[in-house]
Amino acid sequence: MNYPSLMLQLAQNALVLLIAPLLLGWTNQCRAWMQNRTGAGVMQPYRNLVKLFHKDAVLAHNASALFRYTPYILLACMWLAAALVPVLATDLPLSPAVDVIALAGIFALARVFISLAAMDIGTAFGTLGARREMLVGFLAEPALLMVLFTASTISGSTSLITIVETLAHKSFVLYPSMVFAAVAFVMVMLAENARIPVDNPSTHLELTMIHEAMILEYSARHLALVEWASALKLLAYSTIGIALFVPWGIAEVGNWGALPLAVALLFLKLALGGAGLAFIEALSAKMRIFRVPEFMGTAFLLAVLGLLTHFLLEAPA
Amino acid sequence: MFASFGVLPMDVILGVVVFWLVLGMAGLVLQNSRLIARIIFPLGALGSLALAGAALAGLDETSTAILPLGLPDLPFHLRMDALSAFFLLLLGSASIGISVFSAGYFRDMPKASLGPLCLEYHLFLASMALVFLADDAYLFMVAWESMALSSYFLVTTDHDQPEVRRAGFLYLLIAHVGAISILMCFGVMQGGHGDYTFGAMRHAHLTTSWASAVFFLALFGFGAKAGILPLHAWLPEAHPAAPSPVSAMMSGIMLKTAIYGILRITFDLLGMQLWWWGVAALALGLLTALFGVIFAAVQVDMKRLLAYSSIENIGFILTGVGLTIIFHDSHKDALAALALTASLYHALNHAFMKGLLFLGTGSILHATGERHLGKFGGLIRQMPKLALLMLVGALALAGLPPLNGFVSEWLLLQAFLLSPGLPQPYINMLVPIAAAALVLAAALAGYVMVKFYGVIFLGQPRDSSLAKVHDAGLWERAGMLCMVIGCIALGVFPTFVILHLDHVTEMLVHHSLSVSAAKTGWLLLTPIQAERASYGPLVLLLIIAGGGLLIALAVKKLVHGRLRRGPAWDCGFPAQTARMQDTAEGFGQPIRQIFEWYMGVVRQVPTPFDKHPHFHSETHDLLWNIFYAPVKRLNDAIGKQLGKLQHGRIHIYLLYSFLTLLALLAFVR
Amino acid sequence: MEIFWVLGIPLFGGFALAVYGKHRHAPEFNSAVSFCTFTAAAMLTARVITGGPFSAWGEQFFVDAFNVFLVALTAFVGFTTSLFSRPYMRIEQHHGKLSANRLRLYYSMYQLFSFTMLLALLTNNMGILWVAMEAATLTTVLLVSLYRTPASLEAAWKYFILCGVGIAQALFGTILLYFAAEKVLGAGGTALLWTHLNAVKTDIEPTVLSLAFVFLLVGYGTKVGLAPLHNWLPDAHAEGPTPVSAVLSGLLLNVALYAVVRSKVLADGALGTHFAGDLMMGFGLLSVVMAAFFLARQKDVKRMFAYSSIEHMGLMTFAFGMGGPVATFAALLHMTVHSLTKSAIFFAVGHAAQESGTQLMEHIRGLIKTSPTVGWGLALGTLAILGMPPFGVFTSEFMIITTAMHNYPWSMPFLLAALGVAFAAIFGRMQLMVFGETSGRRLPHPPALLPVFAHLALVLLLGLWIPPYLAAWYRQAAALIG
Amino acid sequence: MNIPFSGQIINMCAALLLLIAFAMLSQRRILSLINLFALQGLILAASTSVVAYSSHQTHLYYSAALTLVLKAMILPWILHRLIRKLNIKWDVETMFNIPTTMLAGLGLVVFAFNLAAPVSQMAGTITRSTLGIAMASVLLSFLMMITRSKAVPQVVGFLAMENGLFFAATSATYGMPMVVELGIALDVLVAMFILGIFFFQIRTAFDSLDLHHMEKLKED
Repeated sequence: MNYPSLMLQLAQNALVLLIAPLLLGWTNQCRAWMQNRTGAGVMQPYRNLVKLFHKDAVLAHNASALFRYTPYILLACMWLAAALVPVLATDLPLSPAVDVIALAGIFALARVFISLAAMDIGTAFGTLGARREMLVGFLAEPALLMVLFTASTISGSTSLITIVETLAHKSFVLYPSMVFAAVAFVMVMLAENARIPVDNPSTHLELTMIHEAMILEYSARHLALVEWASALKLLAYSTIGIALFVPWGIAEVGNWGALPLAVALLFLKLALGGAGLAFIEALSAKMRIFRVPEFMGTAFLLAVLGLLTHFLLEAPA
Repeated sequence: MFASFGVLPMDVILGVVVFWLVLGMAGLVLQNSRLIARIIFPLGALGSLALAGAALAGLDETSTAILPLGLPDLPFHLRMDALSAFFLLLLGSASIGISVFSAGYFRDMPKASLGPLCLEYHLFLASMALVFLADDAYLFMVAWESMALSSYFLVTTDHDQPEVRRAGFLYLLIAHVGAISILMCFGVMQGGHGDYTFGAMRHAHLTTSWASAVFFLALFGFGAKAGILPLHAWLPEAHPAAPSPVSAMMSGIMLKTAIYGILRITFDLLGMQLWWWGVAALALGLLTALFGVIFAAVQVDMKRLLAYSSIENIGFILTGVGLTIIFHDSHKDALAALALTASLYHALNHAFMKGLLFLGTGSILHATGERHLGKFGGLIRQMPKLALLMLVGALALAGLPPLNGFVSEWLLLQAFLLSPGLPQPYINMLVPIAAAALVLAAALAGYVMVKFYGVIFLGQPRDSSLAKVHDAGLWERAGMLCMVIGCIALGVFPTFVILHLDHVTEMLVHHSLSVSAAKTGWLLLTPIQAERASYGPLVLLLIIAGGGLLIALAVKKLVHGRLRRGPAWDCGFPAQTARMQDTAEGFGQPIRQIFEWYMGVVRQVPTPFDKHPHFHSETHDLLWNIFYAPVKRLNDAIGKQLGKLQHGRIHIYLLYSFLTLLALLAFVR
Repeated sequence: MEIFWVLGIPLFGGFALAVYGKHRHAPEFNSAVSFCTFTAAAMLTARVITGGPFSAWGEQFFVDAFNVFLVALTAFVGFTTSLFSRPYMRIEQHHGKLSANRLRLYYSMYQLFSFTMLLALLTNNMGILWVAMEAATLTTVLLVSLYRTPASLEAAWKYFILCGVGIAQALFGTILLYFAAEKVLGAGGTALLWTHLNAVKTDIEPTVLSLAFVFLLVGYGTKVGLAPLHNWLPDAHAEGPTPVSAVLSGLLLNVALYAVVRSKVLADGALGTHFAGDLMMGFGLLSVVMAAFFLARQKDVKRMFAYSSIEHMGLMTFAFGMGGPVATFAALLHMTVHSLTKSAIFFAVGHAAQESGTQLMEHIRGLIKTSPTVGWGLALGTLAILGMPPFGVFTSEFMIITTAMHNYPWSMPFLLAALGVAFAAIFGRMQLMVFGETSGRRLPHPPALLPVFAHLALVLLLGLWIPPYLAAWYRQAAALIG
Repeated sequence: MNIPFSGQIINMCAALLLLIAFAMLSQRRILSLINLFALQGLILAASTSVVAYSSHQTHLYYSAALTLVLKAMILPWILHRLIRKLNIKWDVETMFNIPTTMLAGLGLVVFAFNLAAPVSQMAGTITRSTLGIAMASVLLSFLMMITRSKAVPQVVGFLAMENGLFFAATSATYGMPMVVELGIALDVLVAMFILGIFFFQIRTAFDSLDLHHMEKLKED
């Protein structure tokens, strides 16, 4: 790895950390508009973080070390995930350390930790949230992996860089399998980021909450870190989606000239993606918790179908 | 390393075997149980250490020996090649921790039962070592059955509980049926020369039909030991029944002897493999994995849960073996090597992860005397050290990076992903589905582990007696620490491990990953090529740790550190009792709801008018009714019919003899 | 000369004990006589090892590799059983089950019984063989009915009638044999001498000999306990005193099988076909299967192990029927280990039954608690008899199964199903008896466990290492039997 | 066909033996059963001595004498004493009715003759054709033991079977070697004594000699 690519890596690290709340705010704002509300503004997530960081932290009496350290681990995982997805340029020196499977693994790690932390206090809501989160997760993770596998069988590799390079810079081919994959990916993304129709981030009704139920006991800086982590998660998913389905415009190795364009394109794509997400949320209604497995199962099957279609239609003769 | 002293690894290993036997005998004669615990078991651990070292040294060489024992024309043949060396390494390295743990675990056991237990324990170790060393059918069977026998006696240590006796019975019965099938398998393989040395079997050329018979007999026979569907019935019974170190040894090491047997017969003794064997093994493995993990999710007994999870992991390993067979038959040796590496690696990992967790349950049992998950909760506060050690095991078993469980799953998935281009189109279709099933099982493992760890260690204590439990003792913690170190090391330095596994793959499928693994340095694991797939667990660990620290420091610097303690908020609900948390059943309930069709669920639901409403539900194994019950019924029916023949009337007995005589005379005539 | 001692000592002992059997040291005397017999047998063995086979007294007696190891085995087990019966019978007397008179009868009959068995083994004359077998039946009838309870009388009666009739068939077979042989050897003494018959067996008229073999097989087969002629066996084993069950299972069945095999050799020679072998395989397989399924239904512990004896005799018969060096070797080895193991089991079972005061298995519990040695003896013995390595029974079963697998694959399903069923049945019962909460009481006299563990140690040894000269015997005998 | 006079006598005896076997099979009264047994022994002795005379086998004289003493005198005498002591003079109950048994017996005879035909072809003795009859009488006494439901008749059947065997020995071959015959005779005698003891024990245990009482030991 050489000096500029290292710089690039650091730059992306900083960038994702900073713009994550922005994406969240933008998505919420779009949703507000579509629901004919004024909305709190794009910058609201930052304000929330600042507010939370200034509050006094309150811990339950029986909170254990696991509960206190989880937010840091969570944020670190999400940061790593978001930072290693090539969205600006494809020579991220650290990216080889984590391929798509490892990426899914990192998401799983974060999920397990937050669920454990949720169970730590031993409140009714905490365990409820943890159970539901794991329920969603154990169906979402395979679905995500199947989506990624479709891409990696196309590109014959599980490393994100190679995938992006194959999809973006090799001769342009239409992959029908990617259609299935895309649909499945969106469903997984909705579920994993606690969006409607699977979860509703802006409610604290016990019937509906999943993600919120888990973090009920967190306050102040810990809560801030958790929130930031989920924002990063949203960003990471969006960037993965970009890298898989609309990779065009990502700078190739050594081609530094393309970088500004790449940045511009990234913001455009994110904006569109956020808007699309908000659109879907605005259209659909929250579903009962036991519809969720069916929803996720559909996503899983779609992804597998995508993979099969690849073997049927696009298998290298 | 041994050669410099003029000692062959084989000699060291034989020495260790003898040493173990001597230790066992010493345990039988020693009078003081504290002495046995404090001296014999640590010595046994030293033996394991020596064994592991010798096996490591012996990985790259093949040595044979012949003992003047056994049948007159079939003395005991011993052979240590890469395969046996690898499994001996597994045995040695995993049993160190277990023996150290036992030193603490068995300390306050009455002499009357500890003496025999010590003998059986070391006999168990020795016979497993001999299973790996055996190079003729007779010694193999002797070692194999001695292993079953000693473990049976270990399982029935607290035999005054009926369910323990039942477990032991089921265990030894299934093991024996399996052994008979293995015996038949050897009977076929010697191909009519009456020579039962493995050397002869390697050169016997069987027709494809006989070879297939051998493979499936072996799959059945060893499957009975490994707990492959539908021969898994003994596993969830025997593991909870046994003392925890024994469960650790059985689940961590003994199940792998079955894998060893399958590999030995399929790749070493049989000169051939057919792709459809692989398909069969693959399908069986996946079914086993899914079955195991689904049932693990609904268990309420912590050791049963782990036992089912062992079934799942065996399923993983078998899947890898099946994939290896498919690839090897279609001459994709690089992929075969990859799949084989994955399954061997997983075998090694599972020995450490599952060993660790079973040992942990031992400590919990010691502290609380309870196995039912519904009685635990919040143990992390009373047993923080244990909780930390167990957290590593749980995360590893959940298959999370950067721990070891993830590495082998990663390798296996790589093998799946790189499979396209197999000659048989149907397998090409099958592979993605198989991969999907595998991933599903892996993801469910995470669910199971969260349930396991969360219900035991987190939350509020569900039982008042938990308030005054003590943390695990020093010896126990030391034993578990060995396992933890293993989990982390295996997870973070995969390249080194694979470099050693290469000897085995080289021997079995005549190809190894070393070339590709070594190229990009030990930091990155690249089984095929750097651009196809790469994984750097150490980097991952450093980034996560570094990122976490960075954030922590930043928060410390930029933000005030004010912290208050208060009651849990919980949406402002006033009363918080421990009974408001999920029970073990509750946590497994979604899984039970989703997969209800595949398990026999017996529910007892209260009606609205019940004075004391009581909900109870338990999950049964449908396969029992499908496979086992009919056999028993048939057996009883035949016995009943035959019993009628013998009703005590001497005239009828005379008539039998008379008719027999007449029949024979007529026959001669 | 050794032959004289081997036969004379027990005969003398029998009569002496008939007179002095009430003396308080009669048990010790009994053991002493058995010990002398054993030493004489050992000397005989030594002579055969050094000098090879020989015959004595106008060829009336003959010792070769086949019968010498059976003689040694019989003498040894006879000795250990006498050791066992010393405390056992004391306890029975203490429990008031036997009077001094009965004990006198027991001791003298015990010696005469071992005399008849040794005679049957050592004689060269098929007629004397028959006489000895009949005499063995008569002596054991008295032993089986020793308790004089209705059950024991019934058992003895059935034993007597069935075996008597069976043996009568064997006599007819012997007559036919003689009838066929005198054409070749001429009338008079030599026409029944096995060595001579063996020498000229190829010239003997086949049709007659096939008839003769059928009668001999049915006759002696009844005594071996081959299904469906086996019905006397479980009753006799269950109702007689335990030492008698031990020697019945351990020795008498062996001797009967020995007679069958001797006749098979002649039949094979005369017919030149595998006819005799096929018959024996059929009977053997049938016995194994039937016994296995009966095992699961037993309530009485001795009865169960009696069925297990039927199963194992069936296995040996099957192996002898298969023929060939390996199978015959295995069968001979199986004879040895089975009689050692089974008698050891009966020793343990005897004490177990005395401790819990019943032979019903559901009332025998937790032996390991009351007296660990008895418990472990029973557990290990049972596992050994079930063919668990590293015990010797597995060695022979290994050879038998693998040979059958390769020569007669069709027999595999039956054999394996039977073995599995037998394992499940016996093992399940054993577990309940040995483990769990105890129900037993201490014994008035210390139990005799030296025999149990001596036998088990030997069986273990044979599982791991067969002494070369023993292997050499087995090989010679296998060559002899073919 | 012209066979020597002695041969004719022997065939005559054989026919008589067969007749007696049938008579025993059909006999209901126990006393006459024992008398028939004694008669059987007598004829056996006679035929043996004729064989001895015709074939100049001196040792056959001894066995003839032995037979006469043992089977025609001692055993019947013991049996008589037994039934007097046990005072059992009742009629013999049979398991199946007599005609059926007779028919079965007839079948047996045919079977035995067929079986013995090829064998007796090669017999060098003048008494060749009698082997079939001997075999038939053995089988018939076997049948009798099966059909009788009391202890004593069963024993008589057992002894009759012994007689049949003996006849086979003398007729097919000129008798077994002497030592064997002595042994056999000894066994039979001892067996008889033991049976005698048994009758009393059974009688005391079950206060009857009916075998129906002895069906306790079975698989239930």
